[in-house]
Amino acid sequence: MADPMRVRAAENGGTVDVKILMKHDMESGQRKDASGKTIPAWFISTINVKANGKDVFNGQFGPAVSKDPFLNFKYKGAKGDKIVVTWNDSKGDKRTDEATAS
Amino acid sequence: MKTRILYGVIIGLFAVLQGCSSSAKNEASTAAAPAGGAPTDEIEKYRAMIADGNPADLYEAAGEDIWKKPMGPKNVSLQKCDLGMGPGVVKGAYTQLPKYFKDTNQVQDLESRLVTCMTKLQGYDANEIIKAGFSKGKRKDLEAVVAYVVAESKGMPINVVAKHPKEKQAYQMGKESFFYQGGPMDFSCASCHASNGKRIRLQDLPNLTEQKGAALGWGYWPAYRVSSGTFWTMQRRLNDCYRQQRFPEPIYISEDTIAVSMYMAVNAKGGTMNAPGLKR
Amino acid sequence: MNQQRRSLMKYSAVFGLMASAGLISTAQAQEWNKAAFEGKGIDDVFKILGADSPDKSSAVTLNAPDIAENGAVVPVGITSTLKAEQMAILVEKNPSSLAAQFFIPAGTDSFVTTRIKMGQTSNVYGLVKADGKWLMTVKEVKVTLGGCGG
Amino acid sequence: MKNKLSILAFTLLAVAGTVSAATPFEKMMSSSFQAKGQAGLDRLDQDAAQKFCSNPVNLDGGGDPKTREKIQKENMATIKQPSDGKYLGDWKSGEKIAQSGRGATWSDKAGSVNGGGCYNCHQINIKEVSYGNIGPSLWNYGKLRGYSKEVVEYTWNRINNSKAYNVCSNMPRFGHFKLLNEKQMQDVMALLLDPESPVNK
Repeated sequence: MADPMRVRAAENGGTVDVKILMKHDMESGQRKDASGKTIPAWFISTINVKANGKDVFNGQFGPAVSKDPFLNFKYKGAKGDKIVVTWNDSKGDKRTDEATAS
Repeated sequence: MKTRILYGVIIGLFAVLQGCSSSAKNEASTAAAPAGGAPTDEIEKYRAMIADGNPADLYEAAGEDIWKKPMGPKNVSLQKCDLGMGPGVVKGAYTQLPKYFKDTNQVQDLESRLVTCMTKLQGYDANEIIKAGFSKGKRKDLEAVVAYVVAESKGMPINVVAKHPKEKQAYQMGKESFFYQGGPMDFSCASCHASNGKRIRLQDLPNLTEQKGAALGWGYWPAYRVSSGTFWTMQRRLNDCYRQQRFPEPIYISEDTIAVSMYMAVNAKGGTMNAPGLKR
Repeated sequence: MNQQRRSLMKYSAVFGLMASAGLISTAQAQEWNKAAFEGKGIDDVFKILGADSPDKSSAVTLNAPDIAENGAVVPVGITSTLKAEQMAILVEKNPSSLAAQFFIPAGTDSFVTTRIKMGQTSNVYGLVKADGKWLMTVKEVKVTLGGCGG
Repeated sequence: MKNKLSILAFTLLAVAGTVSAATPFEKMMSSSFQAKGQAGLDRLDQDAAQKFCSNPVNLDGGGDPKTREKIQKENMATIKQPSDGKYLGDWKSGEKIAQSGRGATWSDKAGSVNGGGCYNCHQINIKEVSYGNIGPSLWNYGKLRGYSKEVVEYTWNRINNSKAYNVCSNMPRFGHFKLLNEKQMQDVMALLLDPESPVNK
């Protein structure tokens, strides 16, 4: 199973600043292993963020997003908002984590 | 296929409407960075940009779970592990390591101490951890615990002292090792880390023989290493230094690696522990 | 009279579309845009995104370093003074140009930051779709060789 | 005869004595490393220069001047001039060698081609912004120093064995330890001393 994310969400002046770190190798498909064989691409492809059940952000990644991806965005919200982050990767693995806006 | 095209058309329409109805909002936009600064200044800017959101966070979280979870042949957690401030005390413990431990009659760094705890408390085989290789087997768990323990000293002053005779000896031998030249390139640690204002390519080389430089070195490791996308403990940092020095491989938690750590940490006393850092 | 009727019809038709569009845009946002991510070269990706040749605009800001110490992690942010519906980051010299695409609902700021990989020094494009139109800004990011192993 | 034997016995004892009396430092060094890949434990054995320069007081021109002189002379004697008499090769290849810092680590394949790693420590072509400063800038190397026989030979020697001039120079002995082969050194020479090299523009 995939490792948990770190989700931080801080409200300031009606805007919630969301910072997400995901644990994922984001294998580019460009690298070769010791024996010279190409390591197949394997990466988070979609990410969805909901606040209190409503979409506040949708993202799509290609294999060129860095290992252990970082994402920062802001939405109009309030302290106490329940934020749910879900990612899906190119092999069908997925992970959901939650945080509360502080 | 047909539905896809239809979606496209509909979305296009929606987008137009959406754009019309929503008022353009003035989000503070960041000015484009002025071009043409000195490369080293630009690198500083780059580092500042990635400072927030250090993936070492992910290791810290995992490490805290591992610390608290009963594991190993004896199925106990590490919560009774004595890192030098008494069993289970994590806060600030890293600021005082390496140090002499009476129960093992040795100077130990954080990693060798964790091996002791994993062996004595949890019943793991020390040799297995030592031979595992970085990011592998039980060593991987240990590395995450390092991230957790180190983060619990973040922002605190480095306070490593050589008081016990074994600590003094470790410091002296660490210093001697630091200046020990060998290998086909005649390198020692001192080749790169014994004067001020030096760099390799664009990477600044802290002068580890002085307090200021030692604090910059010791105070920012362990770190998440961008180039390998992995959290590197101090043992791994030293391992790769020796690799680049063209030396044979230092054995994990060997006496030399702990002595060199002692030398750096004592020199860094009074500096701030900023680790886990984020490095190239 | 005729005029009125026509506009009313238009209104209701559009209204209906809008309602369903809300759902559909979510579907689009959550279904990985394979064609775009596999597009080779900037122009190819522009076309797939429906951007053709987007205009350069001062309303779009790309926040990226002049020099990246390591190509494995290049911080890239896009902001816009316009209300963005979508944003995209493209790297001209990467094997696949599109690095990431974002869908920004109403109520979410025209602001995103992430980190990308770059194989070499290249132009990086920040694209913003606002009012149904793609706009862009471009900046060269130098990827340096670093460390002893160079 | 008896006398000779006792001397021999004494010598043997003395040798045995030094072996068993390894200092704590020596014990630490011998117990802390393991051979890996091409990096064997013999890499910890020091020659005269390495031993001398492991003492911090001898760095930066300190220490006994006679020992310094002696070691420098020994190193000078190891330098071979190019077998084909040519000092300058291809500067384009030299630039590549200067860029690459690979080679001789335990993770490099034994026998693979090494780089010179010159940019790690030197500015060379100013177009490369990522350069180190442990060594001096080599930009306009030939243009500033001229292309005389003396300059050419000095440069060749310095690349081959920098310790011939400064026993505790930080620069690796590329010829002495066969880090670069003769052709590679000729190419690096051209980067610095070919008037057509961008370094001299």
